Amino acid sequence: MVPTAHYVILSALLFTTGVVGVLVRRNPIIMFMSIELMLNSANLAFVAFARHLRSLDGQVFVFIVMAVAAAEVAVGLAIIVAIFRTRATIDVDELNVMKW
Amino acid sequence: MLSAYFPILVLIVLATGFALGALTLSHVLGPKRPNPAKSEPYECGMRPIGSARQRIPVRFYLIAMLFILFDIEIVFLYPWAIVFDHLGLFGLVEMIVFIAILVVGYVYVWRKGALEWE
Amino acid sequence: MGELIAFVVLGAIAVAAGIAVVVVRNPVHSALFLVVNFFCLAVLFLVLSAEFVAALQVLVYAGAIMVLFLFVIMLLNVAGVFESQRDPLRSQRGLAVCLGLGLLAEVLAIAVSGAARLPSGGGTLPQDFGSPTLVGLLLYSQYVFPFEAVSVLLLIAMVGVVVLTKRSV
Amino acid sequence: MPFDVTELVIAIVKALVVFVALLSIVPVLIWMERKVIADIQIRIGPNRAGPFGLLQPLADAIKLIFKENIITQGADKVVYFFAPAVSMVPAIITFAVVPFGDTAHILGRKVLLQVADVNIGILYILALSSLGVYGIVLAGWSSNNKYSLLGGVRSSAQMISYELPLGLALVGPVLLSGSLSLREMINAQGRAGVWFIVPQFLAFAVYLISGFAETNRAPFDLPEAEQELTAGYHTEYSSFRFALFYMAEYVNMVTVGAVATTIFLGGWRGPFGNIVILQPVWFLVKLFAILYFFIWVRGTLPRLRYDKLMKLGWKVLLPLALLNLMVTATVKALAPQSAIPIMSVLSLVLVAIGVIALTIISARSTRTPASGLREPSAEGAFYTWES
Repeated sequence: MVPTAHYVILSALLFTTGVVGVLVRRNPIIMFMSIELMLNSANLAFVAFARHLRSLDGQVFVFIVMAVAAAEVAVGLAIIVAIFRTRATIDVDELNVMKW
Repeated sequence: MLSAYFPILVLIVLATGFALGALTLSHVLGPKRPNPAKSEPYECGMRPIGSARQRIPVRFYLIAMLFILFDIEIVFLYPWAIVFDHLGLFGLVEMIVFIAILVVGYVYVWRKGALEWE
Repeated sequence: MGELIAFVVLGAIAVAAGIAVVVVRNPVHSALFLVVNFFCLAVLFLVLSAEFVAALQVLVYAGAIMVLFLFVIMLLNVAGVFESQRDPLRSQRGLAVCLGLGLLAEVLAIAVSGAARLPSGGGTLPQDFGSPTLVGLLLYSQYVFPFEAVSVLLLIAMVGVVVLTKRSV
Repeated sequence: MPFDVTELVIAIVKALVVFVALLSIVPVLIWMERKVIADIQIRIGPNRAGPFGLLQPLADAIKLIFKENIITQGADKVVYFFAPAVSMVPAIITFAVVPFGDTAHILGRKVLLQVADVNIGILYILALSSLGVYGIVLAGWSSNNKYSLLGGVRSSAQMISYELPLGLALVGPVLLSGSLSLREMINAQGRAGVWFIVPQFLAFAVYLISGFAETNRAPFDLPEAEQELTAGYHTEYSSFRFALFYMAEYVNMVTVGAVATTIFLGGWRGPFGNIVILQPVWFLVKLFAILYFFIWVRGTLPRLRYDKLMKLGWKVLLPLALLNLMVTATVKALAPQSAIPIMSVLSLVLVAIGVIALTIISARSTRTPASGLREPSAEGAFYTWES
């Protein structure tokens, strides 16, 4: 059996990739995907700990996280579309005013 | 538990092997005589006008987004359905509350015309 | 042994795909690499005896969320709309990578030092651990409140999206 | 993980058998479709290659594999190459959880006549069939062709829309059997003494209609509408790459039929069901009956207009599936012991409601001026929000 710590390290690697993605890219869609990457790495840790502790609560959390992620993606992408409709750009550096 | 999934792995290998094998085979066997007219994107014989990667109407996006939200609802129904016997009337009530809240959203979406396709 | 092989192979692919998501220029390719990453995680969930969660991972993330991403990328498919060619803060990239590495070091330190102190649930894993029945029983008895809250969240999301994409703002 | 060598061999053999069987059903189905459609249209159909034209699909395959692979100018080559495979692989592996018989005793071992009995059965099917979208949307996008892109996007919007009623319809039978495993569902139908088509007829109807849309079959074959989109997402595909899309469509059709057989028609159950050899036969008989129905519908019904298609999915099938589910749940909660007999009666009422709803909706849509035929308004234009 692979120790839980290994899974946590993998999760940390994926999480870091997501963080760097958010910091480096200026395309909000790719930033969004990086956030999904981070959420998923958290899910991996949840599932790994669920097995370690022999308790299913972690898996239920993952279920809820997925529902939240779905709602977040839908609204987030809707905001991107709305911004594009008014500004004709979605480069985050160009979006420096709070009104549109 | 994991051993139950092993035959699926075998099937995945077979299916992937078949698909890629067939693609490669036809790539090897078929003639390769491209010319500009042949590799032009088909537009009823006309020279293609503009880029093909057009933007698609916002309707499609709205449909995909509503799909996600209702898909989550359905995903929640499956574990509920198989433990329904243990939950009894309580299970029915909690799901009625859940569905009722979502039906409010469904009616809103309908009334706002997001489901109309014009 | 089998688990170790699966972990190493899938973990490597998952990390590589994750890096590709961040590095690749074409957003469609980025999205496809993210799908690869999700698949690896789904199989890892299976390995971790969370078969129900694994099915959800494919159904929700790969089957629904990523399709929406692809749609939006195609919806906004215009050259130059995504990222302008010039980068006003090129030095920022190095800084970002350094920050990321710092974060990684921090998390790794915690993981390694905490691994010894981690309490174990003890006992062997039940045969049907992670089956939909057990997860469902827990979700619909102990976690009723989050479950109902999800419905409110989905309702808000529906209203939000319709308002945001409606023609007359 | 200790692994038994015999188990390993059995697993490989089972996977091989199903794989070969699926790939050999496809040409039979193609031949059958062409013959039945020809019959309906009072033609002869294929009759040159082999007796009764039986070898026609084989001849087609051989012809296609020797044709040139045309790569469109400006196509995304890698995605363009892999898209047919992406569409084919999920189609095949979805079938893995469908049982085609009970248990056989081979070499003193109990062998399940099913590739894999997993206890997330139905979720596995839903998860994999939701991946079918990728092959189509990627093919459409990578071809660098306007028709392909529109066809691909249309198709994927249609598929995800109908995934909802399809998923909802299957919750009813799950509720009655209390399990996601397809094997367990067949056993539940055996215990109840009645196929689930009786207590869940509305669910069956919704499932089948959604199945037509999921597999892009007539009358929902808009994505490949020849007249408007010149075959849609695979306009630019030639040679065996096209053949893979074509085969994937038929494999998907077989899977939809097999799932309907298993969940609603008792799967491999039939007279003399104890004889193991007969079980796959019963399964195939029911499967081909449903496939015949698919072909018959294609020969009979005209294609729906896209706005009507979306309306049917979102405004008729989705509420009907939900209604069926809630009625089933209520009956099951109030009378857990006699849920199936009560539902068998109630399903008639539900079907009546379904027919009425369908009539009202179609009457309303014929009264209003056909929106799809109007001059494209700002709302319908491609760049709705650009100006």
